[in-house]
Amino acid sequence: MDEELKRKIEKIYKDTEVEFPERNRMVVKTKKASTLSILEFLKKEGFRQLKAISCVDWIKEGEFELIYHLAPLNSPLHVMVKIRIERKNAETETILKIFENAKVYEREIYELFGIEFKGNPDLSPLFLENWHDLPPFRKDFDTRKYVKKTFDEIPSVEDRNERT
Amino acid sequence: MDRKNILKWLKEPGKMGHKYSLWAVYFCTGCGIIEIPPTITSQWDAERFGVIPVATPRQANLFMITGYVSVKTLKAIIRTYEQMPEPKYTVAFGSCPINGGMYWDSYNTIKHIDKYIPIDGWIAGCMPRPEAIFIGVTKLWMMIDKGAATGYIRYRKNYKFYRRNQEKLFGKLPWPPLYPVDEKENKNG
Amino acid sequence: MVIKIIEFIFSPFLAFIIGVFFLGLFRKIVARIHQRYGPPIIQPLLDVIKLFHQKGFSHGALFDLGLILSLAGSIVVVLFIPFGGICPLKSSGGLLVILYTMLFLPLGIALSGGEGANPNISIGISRKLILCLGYEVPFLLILLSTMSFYRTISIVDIVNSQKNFHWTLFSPLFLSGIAYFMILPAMLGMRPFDIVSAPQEISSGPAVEYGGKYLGLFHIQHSFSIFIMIALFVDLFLGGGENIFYFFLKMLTIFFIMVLIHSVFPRLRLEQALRYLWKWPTIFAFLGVIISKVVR
Amino acid sequence: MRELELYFGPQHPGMVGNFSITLKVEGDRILEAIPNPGYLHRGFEKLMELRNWVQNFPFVCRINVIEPDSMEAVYAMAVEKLANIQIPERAKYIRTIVLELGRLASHLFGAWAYANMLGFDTPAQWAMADRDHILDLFEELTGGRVYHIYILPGGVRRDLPDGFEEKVMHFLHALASKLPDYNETFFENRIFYERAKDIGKIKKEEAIEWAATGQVLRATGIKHDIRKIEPYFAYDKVEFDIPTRVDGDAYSRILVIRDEMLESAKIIMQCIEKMPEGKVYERTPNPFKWKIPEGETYVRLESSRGELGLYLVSNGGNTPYRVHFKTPSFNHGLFILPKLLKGASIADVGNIMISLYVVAPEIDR
Repeated sequence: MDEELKRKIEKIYKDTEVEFPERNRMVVKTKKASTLSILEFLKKEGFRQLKAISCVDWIKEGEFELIYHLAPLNSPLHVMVKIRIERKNAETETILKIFENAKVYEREIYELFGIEFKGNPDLSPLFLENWHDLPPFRKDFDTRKYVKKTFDEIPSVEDRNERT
Repeated sequence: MDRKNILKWLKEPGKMGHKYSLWAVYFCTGCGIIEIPPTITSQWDAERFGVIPVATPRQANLFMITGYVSVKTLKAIIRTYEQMPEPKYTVAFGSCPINGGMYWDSYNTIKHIDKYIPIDGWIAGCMPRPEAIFIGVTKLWMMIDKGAATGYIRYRKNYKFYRRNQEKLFGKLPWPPLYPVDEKENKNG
Repeated sequence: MVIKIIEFIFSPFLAFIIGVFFLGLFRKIVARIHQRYGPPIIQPLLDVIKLFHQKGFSHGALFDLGLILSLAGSIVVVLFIPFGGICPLKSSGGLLVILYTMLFLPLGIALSGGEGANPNISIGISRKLILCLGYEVPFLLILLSTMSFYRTISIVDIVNSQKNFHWTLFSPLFLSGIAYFMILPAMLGMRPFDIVSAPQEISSGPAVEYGGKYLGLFHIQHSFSIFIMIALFVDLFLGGGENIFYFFLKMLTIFFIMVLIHSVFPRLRLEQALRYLWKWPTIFAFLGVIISKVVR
Repeated sequence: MRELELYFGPQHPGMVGNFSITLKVEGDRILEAIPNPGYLHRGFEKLMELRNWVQNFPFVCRINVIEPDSMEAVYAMAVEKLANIQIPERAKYIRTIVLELGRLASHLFGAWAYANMLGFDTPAQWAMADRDHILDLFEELTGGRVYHIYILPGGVRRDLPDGFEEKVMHFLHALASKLPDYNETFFENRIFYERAKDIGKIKKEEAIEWAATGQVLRATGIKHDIRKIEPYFAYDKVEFDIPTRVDGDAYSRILVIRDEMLESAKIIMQCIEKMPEGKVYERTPNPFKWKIPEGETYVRLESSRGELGLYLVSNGGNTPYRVHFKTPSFNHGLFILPKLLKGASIADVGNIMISLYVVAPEIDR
């Protein structure tokens, strides 16, 4: 079933490469422009559940990599659609129209990586409390330096009155 | 366990009352909460020592900080602590409230909880077992007896420093200070 | 005259002792059903002692007055209810006066709760008043049936006319006795009707803002209300014993059955509780009224 | 009617982990529910990038407090796939037993949380007491009550202590004998049926569209279980079936959990019989110098709350380059819960939340 799916995708979308890194896993590398159409196509092919959206920060190549995990209901095949975005002002189209439950994943990635999802109505902060620093999951944010700067500066409360 | 010692009840009913009816706020602040249900249910049963979870901070006099504290939870902890009526005791579970524990390099967890609110008792263990919780409760009894469980008095005396630490972390706090803080001394404090 | 004064002082004190003993027994029996030891019987007393040594927060004069009003109302009702031969205010009015002063309990809490700013309180109070509405309808019909059956409104006459074992429960009025038994959990605020102080839904409803001595007064008022509801049932339907010991024995059995019901059921939602209260208990109470008219 | 803003906040009795929902309430109806997570966020995926492969094991089981074994197992599977280590046969069976015991403990904890939220103390206390027997078994096997750090890359840390199988069988028979009175008091209780029927109803298409997994999906009639679709460890060598219900409301979800408990007991018994002899641990290189070849993998397993996935990327270094956990409660709690709460009554907020088995530490990681 996977081979004829691979031929079908490569016939329709020219700029994608499809590989099978391991049993039951299919990777579709594609450009940012054709993500919506590929996801639409895969959804019709039976991959009806968007399991998750992961994001990897390749700081050396200066790119973010977004991975859309799709899975059907009754077959072990698991599809990972990968796109690359450059790191500077990273932004991409939202996929709310195809998978409504992407709203929550996009909100998390916006907060932790700083990728702007155009079209997502609700990108308000999710986990962090009035955060003014770099998005924390980026490779160039050093959490140990941040800890020294914020938490270790606060002096402990010496009990000046009675030295017990 | 001098619960049946009538003489002590007549001499100092307040102290004995607080010892044998510790009502804990039902607030799971961290991962230690997984050991609270077994402690309050039939296998370990904390109710025979008079420790029951109550719904609101107003009714409670024991505050158990179970496990690590994240920045957002600290705001809720400070509000809950300040709403509790006066003789109140706090017990911190595990190594994370002491010095950040396993999450020492995490950007979102508090490293030393006693910089922000006073803590009376510490229970060691990366999630203390129910027996350790009972030992912590009995140690708290002894401290109440000796009058050493004075976290709330320290909070009232050094409120200026606690409030300054809290504001250093959160910036302007939305709720008014619990005790009057004279602004001028706070400037150069 | 001296006995009267002793009765005046002694009966609320005795009611408080029995109420607190019931609360302690309640926690012990529930613990044993949960297969654990549970606190000592006197634990509620220790809690009240502790609560009076805690500095509570007051939200204005009305906040305190409402609570005191509710406590005073429950003490006054205790004076009217005969138990085991002692009834301080025997001659001045019977069931009707009990009915009025019993309304002070929920209204006092509602008055004092109104001051607290916590939204949980307003939801809790609306639940409490709706639940009171729920069980007042069958309760009035039951009192109507007993009054018309015995042709008197004085509760002492009802108790005296039930001498040597022909209790109203075995008389043709047993339907309204069953109806009273069905609404008793709602009146005591025990499960499946503890919608008012549901800790998991509205974090203990009207008692959210009570701390320290206010909570102590609330617990005392709760113990008085438990005593009143069960004592009224025993007086009307089980012939209210010759001396205090028989009376206490009957109350204990009723309370024990209530605790068993409490520990076996989860909590109903408010509309489900009302649907239940206005269905079977009201039908039985209504039949009771008809029977009391037909039989006499 | 005046519109009220109510906080089903972090400080709430009966709440599993702290997770706050702001409810816009009118009278008894909820107009809108906005979940507000983040109270337990420790930035696990950031911290795991600073620790080497084996150092992450005591770290990774602390993500989810209620079922730490599933976290360890999914991380071990990913590391073994990247470093292509084949674990011995006996270790597969032991891992299956540990996972199923963890599932039983997690379901009993769920039963406590659900019964406690409905104010139903008796079965809640019994369920928690039975769960404690499982923790004693774990303590004997791994030394820790809740966090076991027992599943390591290359197998399991140590073999079963002698006499362990009899203790497990004894516990399973004791639990099986208790199930009838759980049924009478809890699952088939008349008022519990009234309270849980038609609450938080999800249709079949909605469940698929919203990417629901685990018992939320199975309660709507779809036989979806990762243990059957993509069997791992020893799940292909044991027979068990997947319980499903049809009408997808809170009551059928709890019934699916009840039947799953029976299935887990069956699996454990079969594993104990079929377990071969042999070593339990495949030697792995020195943790400080262990460099896993470059690559990426997505592994998944069926945890007690739904499908738990892990996307692991390694750039050939000593520490993982990127770790991303796909936890079931993230989707159930932040996306499905507000949809179900709209229009529900205040009394059912906890009811719906715990029937979806939303666990706060899993959402924030």
